[in-house]
This record gives sequence, C-alpha cells and structure tokens, in this order.
Amino acid sequence: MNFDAPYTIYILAAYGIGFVLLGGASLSAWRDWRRVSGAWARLNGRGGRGS
Amino acid sequence: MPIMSGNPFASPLPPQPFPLMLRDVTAVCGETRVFSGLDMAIDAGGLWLVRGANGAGKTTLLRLLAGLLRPASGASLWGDGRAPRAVPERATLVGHQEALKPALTAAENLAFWARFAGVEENPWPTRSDPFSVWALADVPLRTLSAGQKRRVSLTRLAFARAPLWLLDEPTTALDAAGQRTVWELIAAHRRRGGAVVVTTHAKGTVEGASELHLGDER
Amino acid sequence: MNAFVAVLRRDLLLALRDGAGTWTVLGFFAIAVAVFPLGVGPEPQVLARIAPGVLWAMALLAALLSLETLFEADYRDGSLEPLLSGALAPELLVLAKALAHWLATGLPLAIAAPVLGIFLNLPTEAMPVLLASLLLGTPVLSLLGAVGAALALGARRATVLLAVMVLPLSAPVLIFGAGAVESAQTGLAATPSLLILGSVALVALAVCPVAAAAALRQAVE
Amino acid sequence: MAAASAIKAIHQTMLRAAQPARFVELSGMLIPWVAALGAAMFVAGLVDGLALSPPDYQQGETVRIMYMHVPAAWMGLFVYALVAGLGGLGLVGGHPLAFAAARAAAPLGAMFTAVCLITGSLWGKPMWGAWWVWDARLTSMLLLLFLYFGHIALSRAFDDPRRGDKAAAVLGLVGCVNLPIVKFSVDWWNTLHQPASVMKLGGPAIDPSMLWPLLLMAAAFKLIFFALWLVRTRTEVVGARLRAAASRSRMEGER
Repeated sequence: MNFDAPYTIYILAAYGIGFVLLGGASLSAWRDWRRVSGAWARLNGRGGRGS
Repeated sequence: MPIMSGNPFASPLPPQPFPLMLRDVTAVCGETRVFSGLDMAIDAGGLWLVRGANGAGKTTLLRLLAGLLRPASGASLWGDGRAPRAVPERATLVGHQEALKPALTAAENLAFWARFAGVEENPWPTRSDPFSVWALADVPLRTLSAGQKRRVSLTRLAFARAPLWLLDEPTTALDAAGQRTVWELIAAHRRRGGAVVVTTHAKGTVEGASELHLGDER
Repeated sequence: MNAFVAVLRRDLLLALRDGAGTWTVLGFFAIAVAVFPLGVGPEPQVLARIAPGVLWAMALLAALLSLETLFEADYRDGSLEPLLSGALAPELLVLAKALAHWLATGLPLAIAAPVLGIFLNLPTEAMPVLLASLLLGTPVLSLLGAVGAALALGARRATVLLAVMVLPLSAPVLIFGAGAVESAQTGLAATPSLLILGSVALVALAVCPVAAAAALRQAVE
Repeated sequence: MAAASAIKAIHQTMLRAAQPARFVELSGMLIPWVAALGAAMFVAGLVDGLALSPPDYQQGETVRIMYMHVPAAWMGLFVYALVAGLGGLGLVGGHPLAFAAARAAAPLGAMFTAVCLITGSLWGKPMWGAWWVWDARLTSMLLLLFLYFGHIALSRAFDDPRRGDKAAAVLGLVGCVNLPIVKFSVDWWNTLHQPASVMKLGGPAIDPSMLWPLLLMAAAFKLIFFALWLVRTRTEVVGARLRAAASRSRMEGER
C-alpha cells in the first residue's frame, strides 16, 4: 500500500476508529469485570487484592 | 339494604372447579425470593386469612392466585388441572388501589366494570348496593373521599362473577359500618359456594376460616 | 365481545371527557408544520417539494406524543391488573385501547393534515392521497405505540424511551406514506405505495397486539 | 419425533453448561484463548488488508476501508439477531443466563454498528465526496443503531434489572420482525430518490486476493466479540449474585 496516495488519511482514520472503539470496548469490559470480581472477593471475606 | 341473610348478588354462581391447590410454591418478585415451600388448598365456601409483616409477600400471593404471577417453582392448579394463569377470569383481585377513573362518575365507573365482567344488566344500584353508594352515583370520583372511593370500588364485588375473591386489606379506609359490610359480603359469597382469600392485619378470627402466616413473624 | 366494547367505550369517554388530549395533539401538529416555512423560507416551490415529508413526519411525532397515557393511567390507578385478569384476552385489550387511541388522535390527525397542507402549498390533487395514506398509516402508529407504551410501563423517562423505541420501527410507514403523497404530487400513480402501506398495516395488526400483550403480562408480573 | 428428542438433548446439555456457577468458571478458562486467537487473526487481517492485498482498479487504496467496514456491518446484524434470540430464550425458558448474555451482547453489537457507520462515512468522503450519503445500506445500519439504543435504554430503564431484561427481550423480538420490512422500505425509498445507482460497494465479484483479508477480519471480529461477550456475561452473572447477596443481607438486617 503506498502511503502517498491521495486518500491515505481516510484509510488510517478508518482503521484508527476501529482500534479506538474495539479497544474501548475491551477496556470497559475488563474494567467492569475487575470491579465486580473485586467486590465479590471482598464480600466473601478474601478481601484485599481479590482475583 | 340489609344483606344479613339475603343474597346481594345478581347472578348465582355456576358450579366451580374448586379446590385451588398450591403445592410447595416458591414466588419470586423481581430478583428477590418472596416466599417458598407454600402449601395451600382453597375449597368452595372456604376463607383464608393471610397475615404477615409488610413485604412478607401477602400481595405477591394474591397476584399468584390471580394468575398474574407464575410460581418460580412448585405447582398451583385448579380442581380441573388448569393453572390460574390460563383462566384468570376465575379470580377477582381487589388491590390497594381503587381501579377507578377520577374523571368519570361512580355510575360510569361501575357501569364499565359491570359490562367488562360480562353482566348483561347492571344490578347496581337497583338490586344490589351493599355499600349504599347510590347517593354518590353522579359525582365525579375526583371529589370523593378515600373511604367513599373504597366503598365504590368494593361495590364491584356485587357483580363479580369470579368464584375466587382475592381481597388485599379490603377494610382499610373504611368506617365500622363499611367493615361490617365487607365481612357480610364475604360470608354471603361463601354461602353461594365461592371462596375468599383476604390479607389483613386485623387480629380477630372468623368462624370456619383458615389462617396463613407469611414471613417468619409468628 | 362486550368486554372489548366496554374498554373501547370507556377509553373514548375518557378521551372526550378531558377533550384536551385530542386538541393538544392537533395543536402540536399545526404548530410543528407551521414552523417549517419559518425555517425553510416562504418559496412555494420549496415548500411544496418538502410538504409530504413534513406533514407525515410531524403527524408521526404528534401521534407519538399522546401514547404515554395509553396504559400509564391504568397502571397507576390499579385498573390494569383487573383488566388483565378478566375474561378479555390481553391481545384484545391492547387492540381496544389502540383503536380508542386511534379514534382520539390518529383520525383527527389524518383529517387535519390536508388542511395544514395549505400552509405548505401542497397541490390540491395530492390531498386525497395524503388523507388516504394517513388513514392507512396512523393505525400502525397507534399499534406500534401500544407496544412501546406497554414496554415502557413504569420505566423512568417513559416518553423519551417510547420515542427512541418506536421511531425506528415506524420508518416504513413514514417512507411509504410520504412516498405515496409525493408520487401523487408528481403525477405518478400513488396506489403501489398505498398498497404496500396497507400491507405494513396488516403486519402491524398481527404482530403488535401479541407483542404488547406479552409486554403487559410481564409488566404486571 | 427424533428431531424433538435431539433438540431436547441439546437443550439439556446447554442447561447444564448454562448453570451460572458453572458458566463463570468455564468461561474463565475460555476467555484468554479466544482473546489471543482473536487478536492474532486481527493482526493477520490488518497486515493482509493494508499491505499484501492489491489496490482496487477503480477506488485505488480506499478499498482497504472495506475490510473494516463490511465485517463490522455483518457483526452488527449478527449480534442483533443473537440478542433477540437470547431474549426470546430468556422469555420462554426463563434462563437467567440468557438475559445476562443478551444484556452483555447488546452494547457490543451497537459498537460494531457504530464502527460500520463511521468507516462507511470515511469511505464515502473520498468516493462520493460527502461525509454522509443516504445510501440504502448505510441508512439501514443507522436505523439498526437506533434499534440498539432503544434496546439498551429499555433494559436499563427499570429499577428491577429482571424487568428491564424481559421488556428489552420483547422489543428485540419485535425489532427482528420489523428488520426485513425496514430493510425493504429503505431499499425502495433509496431507488425512488436516487436516480443514478451508486457504485456498488466492493463490486460484483470480489477477487480472491481481496476476499482473504475480508474473511480474516470477519473471523477476527467474531472471535473478539466472543471473548468480550464472555467477559461481559461473567460480569453480569457475578453482578446479579452481588445484588442478590446485598438484598439478602438487607432482609436479614430488617428482621
């Protein structure tokens, strides 16, 4: 793929958006899981750095 | 209109598929389990007094018997093996709210419920006005007091054709005369072969009634 | 059968008794249509070009506005439970209420639309088709709205939720409704669009009562 | 009859695997593998799509956006059907896991639909000279995105999450019935207003060198979705258990 073609910016932007949204979804899913599993660990008395 | 011995009802009750049996029923409301392992048999002419703290599931039990709520586990079946959910018309549920439209008059509200229940000719007020609300007929509901609205709402029982009455604390907001009328109506309904389940906080007991306590407060 | 008629009569009586319902919907419809020339400018050709779309879109929004009260009032004053545990099947209850809603709002909107067409310089030969398309389309809005109202029963911000749910589903009605008027305006035959609109109405008549009844059942659960 | 008993058997095994407790543990082991495989496929798709595959003779380099745009569209539609199916299963069978899985999948479906729309707009600028063109497919995807918003908003609009799940499930089923009608009406509407037929996205037949990156990316999206879906469903299941535990302790507190 040559990078000096006229519309390269659009292609990079499209893949960039893909990265951003996929990455955002992954991060938020992981963050929710850690928050819930932490709370569950605390509730069951293991406390501290649950799984 | 004394109804001590007479029959205040317009239409007699056709033979009904009692008993309604509950076997080891668990009820879930939303995500919380309300009660479990409940056994109950409602026979023709029977009366059940259901007591328990607020939130113990009294109203949930009535909604389950009316077929609005599916039991989470266990079985609740009529004598002919059909679930209340399939034959909702066999139960009349009178809840805390009046189910009346403030914009309409008492007469219009009761006329609606009579037609909805499929009664050909509305017996109220001529042949059956147990709560003597005839005087309030043409007054918009909006202007009535809570007690008066309650009496208009309970008048619906005069033409209810369902064999099973489910009354949720029917005597609230009623004066002594109104409360007496409620118990007389219940007795009359039992005499004609119907059954009644009443949730109440009143302590006294009624002759020939079974009692049920929900929640573990004895 | 008389339970169905009983519900229909009571809802119509309620709609008449507080007549405000119908008049506010018509008022909104008139104002919403009148706003467009202010925004778009007075040129008759431009207005005539956008007339079908504007009239139809505003009729759609006006119909949505009045849906919230379809089950909400019964839900709050406790009459929904006895209505659902009576001899009348929930599907027929939904049909009775949707029909009452249509008679109280859909029909007046359809009759008022040609009159408002004059604001937008709609050619007179397109007006009968406008009326026909609205008569076919507004029942679908009442039916789809009944599903939305049943789903949003007891929800927070029910009206906004109702619009977000129902608008995407009413796209076909808007497209074929406005399309019919536009083809009549440009001399093409409007009947194909009206026929498709009629079939969409039949699908809605079959699907919506079942969906709304299911929504009502689990709303009272 | 054999089919019925087969379906019953599948249903049973799904039921056992679908026990929430079993599921949390089972999915815990599965997620790392699926995520790793998905990431690998994604990188392969990127390399193939951006570097190895040839430019299109008409569109030139911009055709590479298709490898992101089209798989995202497929995912948006696939996840909506999945969510509607799970909702139906939850309504009929009452499996709590079905509702948790539907609630977990809906936002992911909306995300894929958004990726599709944004990449479509980025593709439209060089090809049609406008950020947004009311092309039939883009319009249908836009309506699908609104359906997703309606679904997610409804499922979160009630205090009792179970009530939201059931309402959203009914909406999902109604949406499913409506999708073909919406698709048909948008196509019809597009041909009515669009005199010249716009260049078909991706041409009549995609030659193999372009098909490979497309399939790679489609597979990558499916795996990534599956991994994220498992993580989010686990979160929903444990979250429900937290709520149940909290309400139980509230009940004990009252006694």
